[in-house]
Amino acid sequence: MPILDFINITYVSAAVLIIGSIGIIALPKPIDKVIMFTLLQGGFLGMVAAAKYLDVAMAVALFDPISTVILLIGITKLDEIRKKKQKQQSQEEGILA
Amino acid sequence: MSASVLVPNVVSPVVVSLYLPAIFTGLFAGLIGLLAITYQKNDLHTLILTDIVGVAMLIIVAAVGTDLAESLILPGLVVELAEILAISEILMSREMRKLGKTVELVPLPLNLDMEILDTAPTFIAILLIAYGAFLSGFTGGAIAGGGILFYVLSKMTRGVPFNIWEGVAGVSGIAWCLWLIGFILFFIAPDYWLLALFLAAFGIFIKVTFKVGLIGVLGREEFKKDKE
Amino acid sequence: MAISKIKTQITFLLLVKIKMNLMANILLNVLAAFLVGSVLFGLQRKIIARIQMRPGPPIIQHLLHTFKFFIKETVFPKTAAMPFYIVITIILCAIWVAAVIVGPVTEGSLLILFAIFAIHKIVEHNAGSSSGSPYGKLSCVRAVFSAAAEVPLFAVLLIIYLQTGTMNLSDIIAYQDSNGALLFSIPLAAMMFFVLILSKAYYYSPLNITMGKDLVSGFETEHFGMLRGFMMISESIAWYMLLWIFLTVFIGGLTPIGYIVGMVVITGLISLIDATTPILNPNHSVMTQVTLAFIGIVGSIILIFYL
Amino acid sequence: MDFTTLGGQFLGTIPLGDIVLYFTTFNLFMFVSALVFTAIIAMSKTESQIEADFGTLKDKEKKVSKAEFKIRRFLAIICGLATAGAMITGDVFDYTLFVALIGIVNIGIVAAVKEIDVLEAAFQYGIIAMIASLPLFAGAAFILASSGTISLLEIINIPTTTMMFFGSILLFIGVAGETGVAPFFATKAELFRTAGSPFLVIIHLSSLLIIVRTIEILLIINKPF
Amino acid sequence: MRLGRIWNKLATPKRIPRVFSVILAIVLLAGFIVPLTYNDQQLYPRPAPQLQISEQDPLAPYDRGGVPLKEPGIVKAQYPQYAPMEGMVTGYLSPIAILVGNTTLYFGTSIYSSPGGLIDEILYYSRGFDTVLESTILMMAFVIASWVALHFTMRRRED
Amino acid sequence: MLDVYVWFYTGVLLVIIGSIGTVAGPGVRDPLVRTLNTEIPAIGVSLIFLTYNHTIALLTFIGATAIITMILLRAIVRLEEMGAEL
Repeated sequence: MPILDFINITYVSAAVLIIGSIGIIALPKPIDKVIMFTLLQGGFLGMVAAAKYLDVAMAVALFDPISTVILLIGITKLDEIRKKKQKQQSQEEGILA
Repeated sequence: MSASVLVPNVVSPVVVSLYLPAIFTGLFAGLIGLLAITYQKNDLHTLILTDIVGVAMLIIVAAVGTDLAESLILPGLVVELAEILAISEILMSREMRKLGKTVELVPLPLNLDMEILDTAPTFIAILLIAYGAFLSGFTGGAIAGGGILFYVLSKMTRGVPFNIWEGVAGVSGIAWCLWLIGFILFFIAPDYWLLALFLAAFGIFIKVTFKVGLIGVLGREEFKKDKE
Repeated sequence: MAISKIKTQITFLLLVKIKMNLMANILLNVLAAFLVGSVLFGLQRKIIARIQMRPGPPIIQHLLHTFKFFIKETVFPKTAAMPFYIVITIILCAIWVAAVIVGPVTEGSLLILFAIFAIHKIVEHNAGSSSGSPYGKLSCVRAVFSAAAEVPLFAVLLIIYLQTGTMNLSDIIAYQDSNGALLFSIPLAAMMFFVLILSKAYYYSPLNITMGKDLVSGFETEHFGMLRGFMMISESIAWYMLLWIFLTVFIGGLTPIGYIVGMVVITGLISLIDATTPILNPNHSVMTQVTLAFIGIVGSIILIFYL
Repeated sequence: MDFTTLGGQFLGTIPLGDIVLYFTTFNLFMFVSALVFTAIIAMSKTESQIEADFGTLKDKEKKVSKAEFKIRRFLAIICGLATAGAMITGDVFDYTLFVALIGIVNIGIVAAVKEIDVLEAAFQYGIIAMIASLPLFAGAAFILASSGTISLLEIINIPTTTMMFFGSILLFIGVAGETGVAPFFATKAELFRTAGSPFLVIIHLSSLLIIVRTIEILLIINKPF
Repeated sequence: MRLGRIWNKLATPKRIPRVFSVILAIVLLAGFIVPLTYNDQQLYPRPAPQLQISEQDPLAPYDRGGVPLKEPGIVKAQYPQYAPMEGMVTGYLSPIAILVGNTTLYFGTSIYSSPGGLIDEILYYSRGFDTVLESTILMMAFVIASWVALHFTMRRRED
Repeated sequence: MLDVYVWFYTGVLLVIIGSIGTVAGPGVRDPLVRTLNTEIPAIGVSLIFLTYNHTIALLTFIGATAIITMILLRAIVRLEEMGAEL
């Protein structure tokens, strides 16, 4: 079966990467984007593993959670600021009304 | 292991055949980024978009595909990183001055009860710093620095004394001097090349690590200051 | 043994003689540059005055002015950036003496002359801003602004190189001896260089925004006494050197009389333009130069490669 | 084709591994003048800028504070040294790095001021400097890819190809962006409105000298004959 | 006057980066047309991608031969005459690196980026001056950023 | 050997998709979204580095990307908090 030849680590991770990147661009919510970003990183890890550079894969694996956590912290903080601003705005409008 | 596997006479045909596609990719990405900057009115967005221009630069340099090209990528990376840092700081300072100090918002507690922030940092940071120390040089510095950054960002409480800051800056200055001594030693006394190598590698390592750690301190001021 | 000793002694003496000759040559050239430059400035003033139906000062007025400043009291503003404020005049003097050495004396590389011109611009900024006076500061900002005039300058350099294949003044003169004056083969480059000279003209130039009359004396406003005297000497040398470069590069090896005639003609032409045109808005002055440079570059490249 | 047609007498080289610094009369002159300026700047005080106040007869004095003075002097000295280095280096990539260093230090010299307009100009200048790192390094990479070397002492013997020409155009644009010459001068003129002239002058000194040197490098890379 | 107005517009700081990027974009467009020919006679060439790792070389992808502290590795530098210890840095492996290299096949990158190895030879020795500059660039950027941060952005209440 | 081409062209694809997405993707007027999108070309570049076996550069790049993301996020949060209108 020629199709089965395509199910190796390189092709699968290529597919995952492309799905992840489309997901990041297409999904509107930041949290969803972060989830798709993990997919992207997973695909990249697969690629590095296919290239047999174990130490690089290790570093990638270590940095993945760091990027994700940094993004999460940023998003939560930003979300909070935006909510607070909205509240203030609506309060001000309420006073005006 | 034959010598041609170690170092060939000419660049391999694979790299030659990939050169044009890679260059076109780089030019294309650069073009898109530049056009976007042309239409962009928001300064913050311009700053983010210059990241893409930097990516284009890295691709064009990497496409040469020799060991020399690889060692030229590292300066490019460092320059990008350094400039983004300095310019974002200037942008913030400018906006602050423009708005005056009245805009400070009422601090609200930030609830970040993520499991990963309690258990992971120490472990990941130790792993990264150990690995970075093993690697040494720029790479090691970036990796160990990433570890410190992460640890500082997620663990410690707020407040960085002025003195500590200056101390850290001093250490990295000394590291830079170590590196310079190593560099000069290579040419003045080639017999001590091993010592020079170690001075250089660890000088750079310490320098980059501490600098990256500083970013973590800067970042903590942002994200953690409401937790006091 | 003895013979070799004598030989070394002779070579040493010869070297000393060459050095002495060189020194004398330099001194003579610097002196000539200063005198001719000052008189040319006076001439410029005279011509402008005559066009404006005024009697005008005598032709040696600029020279007298220069000497007069040396017997005046030298005062330093309290707000000045101290060593800098003084050293800058010395630097100005030094670079133009260096220009004379590279130019008429040794006929060295054209690139060095342009480097000297670049440093002259720096001195303009610095003399302007180091005093703390708002006039000087404004002149400094304008000098930076008019740095766009670098573009025609470097374009001229490139075009000359494309045409002759060398940067050495002696080689350029030799090239013109065999192939005819560059003025006719690359006229647009000559035009650009002329615009550059025009932008450096001392009195009422439409392009010289750093010395516009709205800024009193531009970057020199706060320099008095000796310092001002030195600055005026260097400016005279600078004017002489600019004209010298123009004549040498575009017309070729002239006799001293030829140089004097050429300089008087160019000065006359520039005075005519100065007297009849208003000073431009800084921004427009700069962009005029850039636009002219653009035309000059494109035109010259077409002329060189397609004709 | 050799260095003597461009810069006069060839005076010697300083080899540091693959990077070879070389001196001609021209390079030496520029090197020395950059160093002289740096030395003077290191010694100078700043001026205090006097402006008239609106509405009263009083003057307004703008001074540079002590902390600001220190950092700006430090950066100005670094900038001067970098300029001096760029004058004598014989390696294209090394040269681009010098230019990048000058770019970032220039931003730093004005980043320490308090005027919003000047900060705005510094920011825009910074953005240009960042964009310019693309043509700068890419130009060097193109020259490397087509000629196989980035040492000027070797390139001078290699016939010019179209790709090298393209690379050198990119290099020129990069230098123009990093140092802020015409027609991108407007940001730089704004920078000069603040007090502290000795440090500001190094910004422009570096860019002018760099441009003169770039002309030399472009002529070394592109041999029209 | 039209031209005057255009000139005025060009001189606004905010517009300059945009003008610059337009010009650069036009030049980059020319890059698609220019004939780009890659010269395969390069300095420091490297084997074909993945060649060393598929030959089960424990030091892949940076193995350039040489015996630690005894025999230099193979390096094709620009000026071998200016680098008396050429190849020694490439051939050097730290004791830990030798240990790691004997245990596993897939740690070549780590081994060769600990002191020694080809990239270190280029970065610290044959092109060491570049590294001086780039670390200076990094240092200057941090000096600027931390100075601005310390004096302006962080101490908001003072000043 | 085919693997090399797969890595390379996936990288190229990611760079192109990513840069277009960053420039004109949905919702990029939000700086946060734009910063997240720049991660895609970063991964693309990493793949290109992998193709050429620039592994040390790759390691450094991975570290640097995380740091750049952090710097950009910091700027975004801070500016948003100030309510700056750029």
